[in-house]
Amino acid sequence: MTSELYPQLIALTTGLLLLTAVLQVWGRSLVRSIGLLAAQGVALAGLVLTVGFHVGEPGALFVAALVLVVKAIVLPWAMLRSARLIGETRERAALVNTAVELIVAAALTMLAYVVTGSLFGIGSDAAAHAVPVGFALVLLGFWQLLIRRSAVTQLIGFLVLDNGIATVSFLTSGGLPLTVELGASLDVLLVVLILGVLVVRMQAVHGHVDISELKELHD
Amino acid sequence: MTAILVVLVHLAFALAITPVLIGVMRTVRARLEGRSGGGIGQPWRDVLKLLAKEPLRAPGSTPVLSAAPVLLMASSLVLSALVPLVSTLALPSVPGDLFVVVSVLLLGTVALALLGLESGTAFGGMGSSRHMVIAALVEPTVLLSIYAISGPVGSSVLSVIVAARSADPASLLNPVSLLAIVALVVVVIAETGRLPVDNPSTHLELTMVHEAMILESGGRDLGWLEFGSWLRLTALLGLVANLAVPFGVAPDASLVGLLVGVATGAVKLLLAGALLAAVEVFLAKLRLFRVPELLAGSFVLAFLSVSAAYLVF
Amino acid sequence: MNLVDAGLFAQLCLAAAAILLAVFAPVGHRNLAAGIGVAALGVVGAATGVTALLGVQGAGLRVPLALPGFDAIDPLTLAPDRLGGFFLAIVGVVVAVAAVFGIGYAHGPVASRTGWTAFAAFALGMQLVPSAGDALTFLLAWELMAGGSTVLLLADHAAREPVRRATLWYAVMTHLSFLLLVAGFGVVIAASGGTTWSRIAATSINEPLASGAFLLLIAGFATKAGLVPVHIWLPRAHPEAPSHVSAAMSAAMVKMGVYGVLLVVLRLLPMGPRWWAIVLVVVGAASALYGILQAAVQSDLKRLLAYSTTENIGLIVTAIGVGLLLRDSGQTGAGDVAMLAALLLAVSHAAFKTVLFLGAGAVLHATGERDLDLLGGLAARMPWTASAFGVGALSAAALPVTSGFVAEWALLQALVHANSQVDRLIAVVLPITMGVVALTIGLGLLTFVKAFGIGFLARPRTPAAADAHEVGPTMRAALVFGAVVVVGLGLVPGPLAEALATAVNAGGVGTVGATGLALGGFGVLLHPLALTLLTGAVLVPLVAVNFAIARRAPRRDVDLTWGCGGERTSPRMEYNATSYSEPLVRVFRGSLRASRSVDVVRADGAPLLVEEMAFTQETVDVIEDRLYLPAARGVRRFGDFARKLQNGSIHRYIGFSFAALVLVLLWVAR
Amino acid sequence: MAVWIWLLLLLPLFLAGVSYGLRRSAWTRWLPVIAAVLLLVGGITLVWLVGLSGPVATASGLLRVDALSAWMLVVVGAVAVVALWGGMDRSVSPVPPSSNPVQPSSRRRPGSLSATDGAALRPTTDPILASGSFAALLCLFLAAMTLAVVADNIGLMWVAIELTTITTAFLVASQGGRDSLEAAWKYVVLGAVGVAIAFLGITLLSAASLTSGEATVSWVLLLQHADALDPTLAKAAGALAVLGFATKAGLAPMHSWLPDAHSQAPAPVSGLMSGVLLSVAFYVILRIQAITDAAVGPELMRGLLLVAGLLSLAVTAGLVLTQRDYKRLLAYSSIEHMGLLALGAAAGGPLAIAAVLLHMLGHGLVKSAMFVVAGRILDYVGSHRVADVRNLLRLRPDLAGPFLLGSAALLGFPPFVTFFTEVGILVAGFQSGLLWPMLIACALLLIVFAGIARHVLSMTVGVPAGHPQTVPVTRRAPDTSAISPPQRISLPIALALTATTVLGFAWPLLGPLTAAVAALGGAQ
Repeated sequence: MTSELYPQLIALTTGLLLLTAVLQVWGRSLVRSIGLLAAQGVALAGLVLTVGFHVGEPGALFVAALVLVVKAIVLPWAMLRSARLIGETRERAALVNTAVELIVAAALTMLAYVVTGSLFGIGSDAAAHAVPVGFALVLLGFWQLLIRRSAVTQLIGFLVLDNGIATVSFLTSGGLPLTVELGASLDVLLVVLILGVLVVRMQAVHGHVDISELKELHD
Repeated sequence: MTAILVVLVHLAFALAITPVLIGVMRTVRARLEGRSGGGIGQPWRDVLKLLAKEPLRAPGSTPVLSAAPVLLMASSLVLSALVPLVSTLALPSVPGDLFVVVSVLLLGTVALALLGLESGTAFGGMGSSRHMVIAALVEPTVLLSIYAISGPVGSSVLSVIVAARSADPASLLNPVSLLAIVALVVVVIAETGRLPVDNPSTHLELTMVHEAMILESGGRDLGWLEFGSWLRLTALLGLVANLAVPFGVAPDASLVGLLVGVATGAVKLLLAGALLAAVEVFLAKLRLFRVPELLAGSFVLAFLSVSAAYLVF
Repeated sequence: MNLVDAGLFAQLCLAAAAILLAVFAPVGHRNLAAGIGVAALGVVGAATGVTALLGVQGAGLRVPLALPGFDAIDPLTLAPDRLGGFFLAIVGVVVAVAAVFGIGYAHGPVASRTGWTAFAAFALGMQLVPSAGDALTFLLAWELMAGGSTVLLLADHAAREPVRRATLWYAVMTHLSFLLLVAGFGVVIAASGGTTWSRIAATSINEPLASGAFLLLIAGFATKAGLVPVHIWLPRAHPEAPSHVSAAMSAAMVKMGVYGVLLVVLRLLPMGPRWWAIVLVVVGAASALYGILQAAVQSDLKRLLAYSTTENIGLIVTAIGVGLLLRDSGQTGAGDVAMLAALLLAVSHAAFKTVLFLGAGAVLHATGERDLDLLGGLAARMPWTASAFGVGALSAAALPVTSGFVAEWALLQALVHANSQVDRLIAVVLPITMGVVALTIGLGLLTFVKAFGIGFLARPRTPAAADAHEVGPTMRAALVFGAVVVVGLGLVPGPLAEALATAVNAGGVGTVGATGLALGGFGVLLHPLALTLLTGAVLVPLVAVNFAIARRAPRRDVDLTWGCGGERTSPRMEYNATSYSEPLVRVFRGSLRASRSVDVVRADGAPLLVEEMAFTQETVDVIEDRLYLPAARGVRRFGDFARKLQNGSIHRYIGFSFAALVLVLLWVAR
Repeated sequence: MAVWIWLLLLLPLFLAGVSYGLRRSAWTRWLPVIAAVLLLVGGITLVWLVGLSGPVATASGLLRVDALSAWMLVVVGAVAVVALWGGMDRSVSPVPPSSNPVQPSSRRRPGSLSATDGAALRPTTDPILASGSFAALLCLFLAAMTLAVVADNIGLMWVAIELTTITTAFLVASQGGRDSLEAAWKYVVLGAVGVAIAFLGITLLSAASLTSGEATVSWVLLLQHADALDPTLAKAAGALAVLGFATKAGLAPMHSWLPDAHSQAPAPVSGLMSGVLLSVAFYVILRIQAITDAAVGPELMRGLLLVAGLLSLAVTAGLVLTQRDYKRLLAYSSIEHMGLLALGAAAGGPLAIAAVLLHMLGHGLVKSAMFVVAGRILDYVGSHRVADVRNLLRLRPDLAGPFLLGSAALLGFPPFVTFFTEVGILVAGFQSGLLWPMLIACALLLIVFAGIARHVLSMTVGVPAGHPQTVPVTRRAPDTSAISPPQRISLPIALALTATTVLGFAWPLLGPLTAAVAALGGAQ
């Protein structure tokens, strides 16, 4: 792995990750944000490959393949299937208008840079430079959870959050020990599975999947 | 042994002088109002007549009806035994301390109030209620004024206070004792039901306090009640007179001293009674709800006399 | 394992025995069995208390706990000192008398299994509070007492609506006192590093902490003792509790508050600054005056007695405050007498308040009524109860030859003989205190003349009062024993005062003539026996004369009292409690907000003719009205506002988490 | 010795498999109780073993049971026994609608609290959850909690906590009604988000351990090299991890899912979740606090836990006053007790930690018993609303008795163990210098006491409606016509309540407790 190619690849993958997250915040249509989610999966797999080769980790290839399969293929497919099943294609009127969404997204990214700046200091190698993107992804995922009204888009927000955490873990510790990484992705898979089942039942019982309507349980 | 003699002298003196005092007060009042009055001996004759008559009892009345008059009479007698009317030699075991004297006085008041309630008529209850309210409001003034006088003396026993004051006459005229004496005079008026707090000779339902309580009693009960109330007046008036003018009070139980004490005591008492009666002629009875202002005023006097003792002197 | 430790261990066993008896005794004999069990607990408690008061110090009974203690020893230690012994004795006697009364009186829910178990736990809690040797045991006994009394208070919840609300107020105020104590002890333990009294007393705590701890602890004990700003549970809870329970609560439980104040002031934080004493005097005097004012205008007998408890506790705390003030300004003679007066007031209040509450219980048992306006003429029908209640009333009004008289006498001697020329503050404070105490005694006189006169004399105002009957033997025994104790304490103050003086290390107190009390410092003495002899000497000839006259003119029975010549008026025309205190309400308009309502029913067709007219007067507890009701409304508004917080929208919940995440990130990255 | 750990992990899995396999037969509902009893017995033996010969490690260091873990096993086992055995007779198999004299006011007032409408009134068998699969999920839930407690690797703990979220999601949704679905959705989303933050924290922790040699998340290793960790990273990691696990522990401001989930779940599930799942999450927070205290000193954790504790008390104080649903009331009381645990952890010191551990056991037992009783009251009255439950003490003394005793335990009355632990925590707080926070805590505790007492009293005591207002007490014999036949207090609830009264005085517990506190301090 030549020395100057590594930082460029890191920059490319993390830049792609950040771009897809911002586009998701911007976009309204459900199908498009699922596509962006798949792109994010691919970028994450690329990141794992570059970091793995840079460190010379033998299992990097296997982990990259696992990430690619789970995050780029299985999850988006499951999301698309359940979206089509309940006929949910168009995101509902958002709680906040688009301009505010984007301004806040920018602010959150700035916050991520400030925080990681003080945490990691001005890291020498390229990986340390890219960590703020991970944090930004986490915050943007959270922000999507906050502003989206449909259950499926909330799922997407949760997955973006999870991708952010995976980015941070890959960048900081050169790949987690395999068992914990396996456990984490398994859990994410199960959570999405359950939410998928719940979305289908919600459609059956409530007749809609608009989360902001779910207000009966209050004090 | 001599102390018991002194107590007997006090009792005899009080029993003898009381009807005369009331007679003098009534005659002075009558003369000032242009009437001839019933003469000095009239109260004595009234009491003897009443004691001979038979009292009545309604069904369902408790022994309080017959016990209260005797209790009032007993408390007044004990009161006059403890107060240094003639001599300042006190009983060693019952020194006539400030609070004991006030409590014995209050025992008589309570007996009277319960008698008022026992009669079961509206007047008895009204009189008893008013009497207790006045007694409650008077209490602070009594204790505070005697506290002011006992300050310099250092002991709260009345006979010791009178002895100390007679020993150093200079202390009589300073503002502390003057304020306290005035407060005490108001207390005596309120406690024994004289004008302006209560009119002893009225039977007008809305104004009477003392009379309302003894409305239902008759015969010897009424006799004891009247005599008891008069005795209280003698004791309290004698106490104030001796505190104001402590001369002539026998320091010990010698025969000569006692004789002088009795004489001066009688003169002082009758003069004070006449003065009180004379002043009463010019006073009208206060409405019941103005009486607390009078008592509050006397309380402030007593309070000033206490703090004046520190701030000024 | 000396006498005191044996006594403490015996109390624990007896409590367990009482609970077992309560649970397993057959229904018919449960009252008797459990009553005797609790009475035995009380008697043993009193015995232990007296031995501790006389100076026997035990090694301390230890009870191990699951939580690691502070300094090596197990957290739970029971080791009463002299002061603790005195209060243990009071509680023991009161519990015993109340239990004996309860045997005949308890019926319905309070005589159930839970009722008697709660009474046993309540008694044990009260007896462990003064014997606790460290903070954790004290708090445990404190809450056991609170829990037991709350359950007992709930006894009649199905019969009367106000019981539930009263219990809620009582539980909340008791918990307020508990939390204040935990905070206060927490501060003190933090400063001294140990939980036992001896360890805390040994370390001198620096100023800001000591004052903070003092205020917290005094606030906590004031809440339990029912001092003015925090007294409102007392007039609500005591009337609703069964009478033998309210007797125990009023006579013994509020004394735990007084014991706490003394514990803080004399043992834990001894050399406090002067303003501590001023705080005690002000709170005490305010409670005394406010309590007796409210008592004077009550027409419900048990509420009247409850407010009079606030008054008496106010007097006790005033005495403690004056004692501290005088000791602080160097006049130890007067200061010691004031402290002694506080203890005398405590024991005398315990005696006469028990008799009064049990008397009220007997009246309630016989007539089913508590309201004085509906009673009357009970003296003829219930002679035993009337005479016991009369003796209690005499003592409450501080009239001669009763325990109340001796206690008030001691307090006034301390006030009179304090040299007010020392400095400006004392010159102003002492006379005012004297005035307030005297006014309180005067109003107390009026209150108890009203209570006895309206309740027991004249003619019965309702049929319920008319067919009242005397109460059972055990209840009469308890009443008479109480009255005898009241008169006994009044007649023999000397030895009692001498024993008490050692508890508050007061000098210059002696006995004169085997029974009288002599205050050496001032050369003043009170010899009640001699006073009785003197009165007897005067009374005997008087009665003889009266008897002689009576033989010649015997009393004649008529069926009509004179009553200004009208025919026999109906009993409802008599003065009742409301009208008796009506002049007082007019005089103290400021602090006795009286709301009067006169509703007139006019004859239909002739508006000028009045068919029926009703006058009702309701005096409102100003503090409760101005302070507590707005506070309750404020708390409810806070509840409603908080409920809007949890409005069900998931976005709001995620917003909370998001905000927390951002804040933590900023905080960590600063 | 290590065999015990594997036994405790694998047996519940085996039982889960069996009950799922035979999910149609009704007797499978006894299997979770067996799993719970086994867990309790295993816990006690492990406490005894660890007491004898120190911590037991296995699976190449991934699993390690020291005194603290053993104590937590006992807590999980005990609470599970009470919750499952107590909730046994009604929760799973549908109960024939019993006749209840008190008519539930279940008419739907618009905008009012959703008195569950007709459909969800009776726990109908939900198609996806036959009794067998319900039992299987319970066994999996127990296994997940055991894994969380025995794990030494923090990542593994995280996975176990995530598994508990997954297993309970279906249990919460098992009622099948609209409300339980909404509760389940909120529970899973908020839970997953919270735990994701925790995972971020764990990754930073492993990054921080880079400077001390190789990157590890094993608790023992982290504790040994604590001083070699990179301080800023360790601080950030600790804060994020505790923030994440605070969601699962129900600490404010991440508590909002708790009232919905615990009030909608069936009785044994909410008993388990409220009683012990919150404590297990708090156990993980204690573990992380041990590391950050060693690495960067106690100020960080003290500040965080103090804020979380006081906020929890404040939220409970606010929401308990005018609460209208008694199951939500119990849920908020859990938040309050978790707030107390946070204050105890913030105070630190041997007494505080021992009080926190004992409080977990005491509170767990009482809370699970209370939820079981609340489930029975829901059965009897048919509505969640406090207003619909009137003078329970007269009508159903067998329900009202434990309900009152349980509330007394929750409010901290002696002789229950919660009294000792609450006083222990407050006093330890004062001793560690947290003066003002503890005063605020006392004030909030008072408001919470007032709120809970008000509702509990309004439900159990009071004059029956349509009864003469004030009746002279002497004249009337209590009419027992309305009281239904006196039923027995069920055994598990009675056991739980007697256990909490005895715990305070159980001096044999002193040994394991002090060992657990020492274990937290890193002693072997």
